[in-house]
Amino acid sequence: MSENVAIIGVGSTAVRAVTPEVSYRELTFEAAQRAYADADISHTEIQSAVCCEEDFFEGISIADEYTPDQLGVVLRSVETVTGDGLHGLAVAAMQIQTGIFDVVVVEAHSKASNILNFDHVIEYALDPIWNRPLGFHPEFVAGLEMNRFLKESGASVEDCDRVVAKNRTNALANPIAAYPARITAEDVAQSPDTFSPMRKMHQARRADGAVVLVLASEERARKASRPIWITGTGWANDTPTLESRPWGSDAATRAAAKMAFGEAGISDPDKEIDFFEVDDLYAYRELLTLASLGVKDGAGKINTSGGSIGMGHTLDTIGLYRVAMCVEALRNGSAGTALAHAWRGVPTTSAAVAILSNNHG
Amino acid sequence: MKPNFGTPLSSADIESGKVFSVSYEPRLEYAWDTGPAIGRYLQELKNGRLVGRKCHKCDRTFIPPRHFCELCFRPADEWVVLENTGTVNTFSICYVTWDMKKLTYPQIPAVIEVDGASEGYGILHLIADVDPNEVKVGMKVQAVWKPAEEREGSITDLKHWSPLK
Amino acid sequence: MRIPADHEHSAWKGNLPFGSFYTVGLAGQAFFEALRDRGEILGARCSKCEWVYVPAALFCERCFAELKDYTPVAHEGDVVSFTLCHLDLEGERLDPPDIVAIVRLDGAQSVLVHRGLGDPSEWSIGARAKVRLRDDREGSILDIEGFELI
Amino acid sequence: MTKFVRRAQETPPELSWAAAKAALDSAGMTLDDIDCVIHGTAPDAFDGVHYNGEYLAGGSGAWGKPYTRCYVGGGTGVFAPIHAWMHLASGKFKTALVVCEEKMSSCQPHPQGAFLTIFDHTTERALGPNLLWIFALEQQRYMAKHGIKNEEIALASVKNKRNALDHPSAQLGAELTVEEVLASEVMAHPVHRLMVSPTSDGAAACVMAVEDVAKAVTDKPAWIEGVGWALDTAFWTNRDLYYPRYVEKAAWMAYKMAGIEKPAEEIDFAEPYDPFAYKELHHLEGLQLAPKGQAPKLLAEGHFNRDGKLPSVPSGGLLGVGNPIAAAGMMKICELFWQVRGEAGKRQVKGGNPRRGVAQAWGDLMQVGTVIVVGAS
Repeated sequence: MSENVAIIGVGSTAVRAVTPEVSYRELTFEAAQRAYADADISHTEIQSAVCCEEDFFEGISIADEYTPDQLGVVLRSVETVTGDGLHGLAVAAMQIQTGIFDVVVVEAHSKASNILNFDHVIEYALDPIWNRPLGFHPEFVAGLEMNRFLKESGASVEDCDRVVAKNRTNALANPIAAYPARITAEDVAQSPDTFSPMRKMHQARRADGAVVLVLASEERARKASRPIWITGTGWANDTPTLESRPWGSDAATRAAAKMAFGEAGISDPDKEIDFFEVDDLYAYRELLTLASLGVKDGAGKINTSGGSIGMGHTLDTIGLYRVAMCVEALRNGSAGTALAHAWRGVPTTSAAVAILSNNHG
Repeated sequence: MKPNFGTPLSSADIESGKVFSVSYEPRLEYAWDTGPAIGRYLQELKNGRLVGRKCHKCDRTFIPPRHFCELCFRPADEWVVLENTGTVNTFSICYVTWDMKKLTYPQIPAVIEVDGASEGYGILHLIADVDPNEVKVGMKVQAVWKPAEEREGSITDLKHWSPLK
Repeated sequence: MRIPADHEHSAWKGNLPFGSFYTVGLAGQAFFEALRDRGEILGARCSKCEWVYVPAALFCERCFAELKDYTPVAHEGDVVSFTLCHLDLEGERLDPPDIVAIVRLDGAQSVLVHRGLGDPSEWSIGARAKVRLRDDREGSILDIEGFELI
Repeated sequence: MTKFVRRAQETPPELSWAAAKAALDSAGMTLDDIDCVIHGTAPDAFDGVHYNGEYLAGGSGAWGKPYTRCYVGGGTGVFAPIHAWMHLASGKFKTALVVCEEKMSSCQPHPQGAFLTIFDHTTERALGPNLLWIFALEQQRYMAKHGIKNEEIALASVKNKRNALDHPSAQLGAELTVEEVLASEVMAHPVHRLMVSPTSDGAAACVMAVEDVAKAVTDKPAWIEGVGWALDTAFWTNRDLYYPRYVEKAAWMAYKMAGIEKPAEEIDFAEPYDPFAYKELHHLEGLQLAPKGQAPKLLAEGHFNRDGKLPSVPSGGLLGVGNPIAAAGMMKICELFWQVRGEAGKRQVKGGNPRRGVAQAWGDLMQVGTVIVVGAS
């Protein structure tokens, strides 16, 4: 990167299936207060904010209206990106690299529990002319991709069962995870078919939560107690159409990884990265993501937090929870270089990657 | 720079079936958690009174109430029961509904600065029981509530505002 | 509507009360005219990218050329993938499940998404399938009834 | 740009492509030359697709490329190139394709109905608010504070609709009088029908590049000299609506970057956001191009005419060209580009040689200001 950027503060709420005691405002306020305390900054020092959200997840048109107050950034530069939090992280880092800001925050939250008919919202994302009139449950898209991926890769449904057992079990050690469970692959194999070959337990369950990150320029980060450096970011889209995508591979993640690895100077992720927090909205996606990242030996390094299957599917906050888990591992010494990855879910082909490290350059 | 696209269609193009189309009714339904501040606000509307929150640090009393002060960025300190009266900050006389249907009798939306809140702090609401031509910026108004048994914890429990008598 | 969640917490219930009306676009218009009037599945060829889009598209996503070479593709092709949908849009279980298939029609590079017809247990990736059309076509993707295995 | 029309036959991705392709052609570039893609559109209620940014990716040229969709409500059209500027000024990319699209006609029963859902779901929507309310409330406050008459405001409609007669994409160019504007029906007092921009379908796009690429592609690039944006509190009923302080904040951010100290003297022409007639005047004041409350007087004196000292909305604006929200903001950026290159034809200001122009958009709950200063080579 042309100018080094660090994460100097992380704040998150616990991930929970429901959060009836708070609105999105108080939920985000909690994450922001934690982040600013972690960074040891006042809200007055923040020059800009990047928020990540979608109108129909919020139930608000032009939902960016309601972003500044709970971040303490009234009358400052605030923008909204309809992307995962990792897209927001990349945008915030670029803002700092332009030289106009020293301190920028990134925010995303999920009040998934407030959406009464989530499947209808996702249905509304299907192409209105070609796909939506067919009237299927929209997650057929994941079923198609899983089936094709298994065929091309040689991975099995049992491999996917094992991903679920691993991530749910990993979540037992994560105090902010919503869905920890002591289960085995055999338990997963018993769960009902949904979008065959997919089973119900292969799908991450939705949850509420908020994350705020404080990013700073190198000069400002040097004054912070525990900066974690963003050594590479990458993001990319494949075609939005169902008709023209490859189906058995994830071109968006491959392109995003290539960009991030290039920036971070990584040529062999197996050797150079020791901690991976990657997309697992569906169990097969963890396997597909690792293949797309070029990771061959992931034993003990993949989604030790529990991933989205163990922690919860927090809409566009997924990527920021991945980053929060990476930062924790880097700070406590259990990792030297970490990778966070997110995919935005069906029917999108939108992926982002960030490489984080205790050191830079 | 003569544009090549942006092909205009008339209603006849659609109605005659000349141009193919698809209609769809999305189901986008929510139950938004109110949280402590707006939850209490609604509950007090059911009780027939307006409440605000006060931040001791900046000494502001704000309505709609928030759990935290967005300027000091700290939890707000106390609830304040506001007056039943206020001042018209600005208003309109509107002849169409939200979906552009014509109204025979216009609505009078307004920002009402509520007495007891900090100066200039108001809420969006409606003015009624008045000749629209009589409404002025700066006019004093009072809240007119629905009967207690009809109130349900909604901003419409406050029926409207009318000139202070 | 305010709904008390329990004695202390409440939620406000509401919806986004609008509908949507979509024109099918310039390429869609050509596609549906061919489908309705001639029973053809229209593709659009990008000669530079050697890629035939089905359904026909106005532009090539890869090189951004305007596509003007519209030609029908075959009604038969390979099953690229399929899934059995055990849930409907309301989350209710379906028995038998819906079959959703993507089929690469001969002559096309992209796939067509539609309902799979017949016995779910007979479907497999790599099988051959063909389009079944409705007789009463009106210019919609539903003018195609689905794919049947050959 | 596409034409701006009431209802377009093209789908949203087709409109996006049409504008993006025209922008690439005008730069003599192809998709292979583009490093990253930015889309601006808001809200999703218009195109009628959830994850609308994803839906529009292919039509925007994002296949296989880094792509984000940004939005700040109505401010999006001028913000999208700011978002693109970050991509380039960070050193990360050399070229960006910026596309803005809106197809409002998809929204039923009336596009304006979508605006109910911009209001607070719990404390405001039950009152049945519409977009006219907030404009009328703001205009009333502006008029009351300064003692401005509606005749003075109607003149902005007359000027912009007349200017739009010379714009090839325009939906509503017209030769009108102040009397005709005030004789049009009252929608929401003090707002009359001819003071309101139409709902529209359309798209607009531009290509941005870092200095060395720009100089290689053209001998007269339009330079981005300054950018600024600011978002005010969502609690809009706690603010005095008579003055857009968020526009002032955004403007000074952009002016400082551009080295401008006396904007009214150093800027040659302006494209302030004009979805309603008074907004142009309101925004000229926020942009520091007229003293508070003085924009109506300067308008009446001809100051903001195409041949005036500081031409404002020479394009014809949202009132005349049309208002496919984000695309309308981008249309203003296109106008800056054509004006500083001396390519604006009959719309040209300053004898074809303006040194520098400013474009601005506004949005959300009367809350956001987005500002770009563009200079000639």
